[in-house]
Amino acid sequence: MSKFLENLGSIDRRYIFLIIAIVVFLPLIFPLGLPVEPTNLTIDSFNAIDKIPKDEKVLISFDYGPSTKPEIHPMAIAILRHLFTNGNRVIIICLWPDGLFMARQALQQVAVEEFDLTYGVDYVNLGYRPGNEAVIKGITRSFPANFAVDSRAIEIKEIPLMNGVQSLKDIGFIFSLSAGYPGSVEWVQYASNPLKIKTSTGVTSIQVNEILPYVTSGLLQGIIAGMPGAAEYEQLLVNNDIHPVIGKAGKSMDAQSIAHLVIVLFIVIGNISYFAKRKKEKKY
Amino acid sequence: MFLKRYIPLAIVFVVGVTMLASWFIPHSPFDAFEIHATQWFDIIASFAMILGALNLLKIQSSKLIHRKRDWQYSLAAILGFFLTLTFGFILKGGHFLVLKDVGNNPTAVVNELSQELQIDNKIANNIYAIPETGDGIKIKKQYYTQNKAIEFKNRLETAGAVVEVKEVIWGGHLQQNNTYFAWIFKNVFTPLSATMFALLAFFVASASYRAFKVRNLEATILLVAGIIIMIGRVPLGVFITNWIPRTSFFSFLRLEILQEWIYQYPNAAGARAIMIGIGLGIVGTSLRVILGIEKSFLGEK
Amino acid sequence: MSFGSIFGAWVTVFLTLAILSYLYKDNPFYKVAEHIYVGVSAAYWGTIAFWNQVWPNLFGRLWPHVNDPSTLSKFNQFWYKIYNGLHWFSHNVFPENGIPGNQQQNLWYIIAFFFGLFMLARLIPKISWLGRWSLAYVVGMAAGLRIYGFMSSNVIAQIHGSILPLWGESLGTIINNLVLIVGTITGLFYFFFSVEHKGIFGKISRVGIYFLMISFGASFGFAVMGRISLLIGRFNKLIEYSHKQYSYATLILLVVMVATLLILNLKKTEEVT
Amino acid sequence: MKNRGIWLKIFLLFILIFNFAIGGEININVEVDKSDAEGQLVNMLITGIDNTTNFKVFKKLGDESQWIELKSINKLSSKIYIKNDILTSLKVVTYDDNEKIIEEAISELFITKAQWFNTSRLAKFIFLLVTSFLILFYIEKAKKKKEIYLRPIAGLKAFEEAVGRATEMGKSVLFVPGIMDLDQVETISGIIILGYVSKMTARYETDLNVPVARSIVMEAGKEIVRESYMSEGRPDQFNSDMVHYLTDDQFAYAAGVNGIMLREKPAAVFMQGKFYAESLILAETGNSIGAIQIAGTGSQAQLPFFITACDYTLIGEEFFAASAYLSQDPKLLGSIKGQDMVKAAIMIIIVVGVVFESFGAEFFKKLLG
Repeated sequence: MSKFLENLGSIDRRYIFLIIAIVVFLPLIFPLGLPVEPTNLTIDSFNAIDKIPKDEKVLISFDYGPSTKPEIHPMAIAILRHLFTNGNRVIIICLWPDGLFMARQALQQVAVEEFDLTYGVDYVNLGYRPGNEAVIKGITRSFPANFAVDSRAIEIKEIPLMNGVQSLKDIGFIFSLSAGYPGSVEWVQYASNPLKIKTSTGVTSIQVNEILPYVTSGLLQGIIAGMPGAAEYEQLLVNNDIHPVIGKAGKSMDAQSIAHLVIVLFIVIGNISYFAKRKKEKKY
Repeated sequence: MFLKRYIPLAIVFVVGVTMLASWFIPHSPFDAFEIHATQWFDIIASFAMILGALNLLKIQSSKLIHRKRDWQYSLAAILGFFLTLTFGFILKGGHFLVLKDVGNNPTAVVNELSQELQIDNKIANNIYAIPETGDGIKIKKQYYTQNKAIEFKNRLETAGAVVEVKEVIWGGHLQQNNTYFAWIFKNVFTPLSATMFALLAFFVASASYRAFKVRNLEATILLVAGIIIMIGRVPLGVFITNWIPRTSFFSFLRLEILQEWIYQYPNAAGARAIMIGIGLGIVGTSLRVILGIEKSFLGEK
Repeated sequence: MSFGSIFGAWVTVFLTLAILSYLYKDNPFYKVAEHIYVGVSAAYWGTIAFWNQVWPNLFGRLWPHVNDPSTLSKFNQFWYKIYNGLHWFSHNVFPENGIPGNQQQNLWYIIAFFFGLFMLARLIPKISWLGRWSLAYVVGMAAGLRIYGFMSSNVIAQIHGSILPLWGESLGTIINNLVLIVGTITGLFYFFFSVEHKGIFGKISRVGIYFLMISFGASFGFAVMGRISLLIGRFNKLIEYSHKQYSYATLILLVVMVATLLILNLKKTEEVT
Repeated sequence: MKNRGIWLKIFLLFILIFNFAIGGEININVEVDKSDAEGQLVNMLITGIDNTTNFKVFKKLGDESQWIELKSINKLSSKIYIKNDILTSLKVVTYDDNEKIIEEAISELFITKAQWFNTSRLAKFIFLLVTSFLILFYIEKAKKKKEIYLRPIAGLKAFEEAVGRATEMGKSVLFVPGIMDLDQVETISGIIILGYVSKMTARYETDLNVPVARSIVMEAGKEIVRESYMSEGRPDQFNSDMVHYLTDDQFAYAAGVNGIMLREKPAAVFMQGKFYAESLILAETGNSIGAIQIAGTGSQAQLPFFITACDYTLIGEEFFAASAYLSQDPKLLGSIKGQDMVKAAIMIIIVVGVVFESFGAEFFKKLLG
């Protein structure tokens, strides 16, 4: 037995590579749907969005770029699916220049291909405006002053969804997809807190600690925290049969979870064989 | 002797002191020192690249000429080098069309256009309203070869439009898509660097398998901290210690909370000590270099 | 799906699998990919360095574009004659009447030009010592530039961050602050060089090492998730290119390459036995 | 400097109350903020209105004609950045709800001048002076008193052993001076360490292979290796292609060095310099060919990977102290002792700071900015 344990200690590293390759590759094709245990932060965010009345308009702000896409984009897809299933109408703005491309991709996938909605009636993309928090402060007073035209250079007046929306006061719910500055902190400080608008946010995992105080003080309804949060939200969509299958974050989290577990197993095996060898040396 | 030894040391001292002073003197010309100094460095580095390229070609071609082991691959390196250089300086691609006038049948022009590229209502109504005098609107489709662009031009002209073929200007061709240089970036350069980066996933596993051993107390601390963080950051970790209620006093023992605490306090403390050490090391080395105490890199004699 | 992108997909898949084959062992596919990568990237960064640095910042500042050369000052008339020589040399690189882009003329950059030429002087053994002047500039600039940055962000900011109250806060915060302060100070003790780590001094620096080890273990564990997602990204790309529209690039290339490696392996064992 | 600020505030407060009391018409005061480091900051105060009325602030540069609106100003008293050496004036205009102008006020002309010393960086300036003084003081002291004790560093002791092992096995020594250019202090330190290692390979007549990722580093590397072989009396052993350029690209360089390791199978691998994510690729490949690996870097993020994958690692400051250890040059040893004294001073500052902070005296922490 101890012979077997010792050889275990000096496995050829290529078997480790093979196992890692399999463990990461398989869940991408056949998602195992490992039991993702949604945590409270994600549940609060899910319930807040689920309870938005049908006629309320929802503002989503795309404040991230390609480098943080793996963590944040799955959240954008998930909440768009959730809102469109509930029949809510969505107004999108971007405080990051790259956010515009992220918004276009998400709308193309969900609004056009999955739900086949009509632009200008069910959803509108007002595009990117420079100025960071100055833009938020601007739309608390007036939308037309800051977004005269949408991302397709169409006058706001001609967009049916936008008439009746003079300023942020006419918006029922705000969701900020945020990878840093400007992001959810600025949305809470300049919009949701002064105007008392229900708000939730999706952030990269590094920012969670910075945003947590806003949840405990009731200014934010839950947080979707990094890729794990996105996977939990996708799981909630499946549990409430809003969407049949888990999304990209869920599949990636499957691969991450198993890979991490396998690496820890390697460490444990390595130590067991290390002790077997040391016990044998002590004998001689 | 004077030229080889003392002038270089004088240059190091003068440049070092003025650069250091520029941090404390906002008055011009010191405020612009940092920008110009780094751009001077970039220019020197770019000139030096010629030496690097010549050295690379010399070694690869000597392997090729003397048929040393693996000479065939040196051929691949040299070909790759000169191919990229031609795309950088000689062969550009990136041809595109500028629509000057729509002529009397705009709908024919628009549906001709829509076969070639995706048209949405914004571009459509721009086409209808082309100003006579302006230099027309650029059609957002670029072609590698000129005759491909001319083919599309002829089809548009039969539909009555006035079209001009243009090329991306030199220097701008690095970022534009459908230039040969951009093709090399997208299909050769990006996959190679992304895959090399991805190798780390395998090496992280093999390194932790080999190194995380309970050899002594220090190695054990390394191992325990690593495992707690690894497991605590995946849903599995939350799953394992979910039985500890969040509200109880022991909630900090929940893996996802414990890993956050370890990362924010003991890890931050250790990292801070290392940072201060590195900071002093760099300040010390820089002072020794400026004051000429450390001068071996300039050659003793 | 245009030919350019299908061919591009096949090249991408081949190079991705060639690099991954290195994990098995050194083999012709990896050698080809490695050499192509070295050759292409050397010329790639060389081109970028020229068009993004030398062209706009050096030539652009020495000979900025002038719409009407006749309005130039006397000196500049002569100065732009040199430029016409360069223009004759290559129209692509040196277009008519100066380099486009709105740089102002800044003749101080002639010094940078000479430092660059001194670097090239390394090619001629007799005057290769001139290269030392450029090296001296670079080293002097590096030393002077980095002192301030590292002193303020690495040293002073960290001292500022370590000054935390141990009184008048909640118990939890006090414990956390204590951990931060003790960890930083004992960690610094480890980096003491001129004192022998024995006795009380040895014990303190031992505690310091434990904090360093927690820091290394934690940041290693923290990085694992990031590294795994890189591999997820590559596998997603391979899956995407295995579809019909890319004529099954991944599947075909995978089979071909694995087969070749096996054959090579068999051939090698035959030679050996 | 400090107390003038207080007088200013009292004076402005007086104007505010006075205006408010009699409801006089609108007024805009501008005062260049002398304490600002770059000398570009002005303090603006609008009196005569409260912040419910909407107002806009405009700026006019000396010779230009039209006013430019300063969009981000929405408080009555705020700091504004004004370009240096240009005569400027500010205007405030108030509007009623349907955007009609009520009244206007223009400030007197002013000009901002860059200062000769950035006062906000005083603490850092003093710290730099103290550090330099301590280091120079101990260098002078070291010149007189010959031997200086420095605690042993395992990684540095292993240098000689690693080169020796490579010589016995008839294999080569691979030296990687990091992937960054000579504009990084870690690369300079890496090149200096290359100088000492090449002295050893000259002495033991071992093959030395130094692939580099930057051309300037190649030139500096050739220079220092040639000097080492000269000073060891082995000019015949030196061949300038020992130091050769691969590519500027981070991962292409890693791929190339992997290729060298797999085919040449060096017995000793030195990785001394600035590294990024490719550090683990090099270290794991080096381990797979069974070489002794000694890493040294100031790149904090890569230390965990070197610690786990290499036999020895010079951690941060140890890497920068390597040249003093390897040369035993009294001046360099003295400077390391000086750095230790700075560390001692830092510890005292932290402890004193914690005591003050615990008793609520925050001035000490503010001193450090």
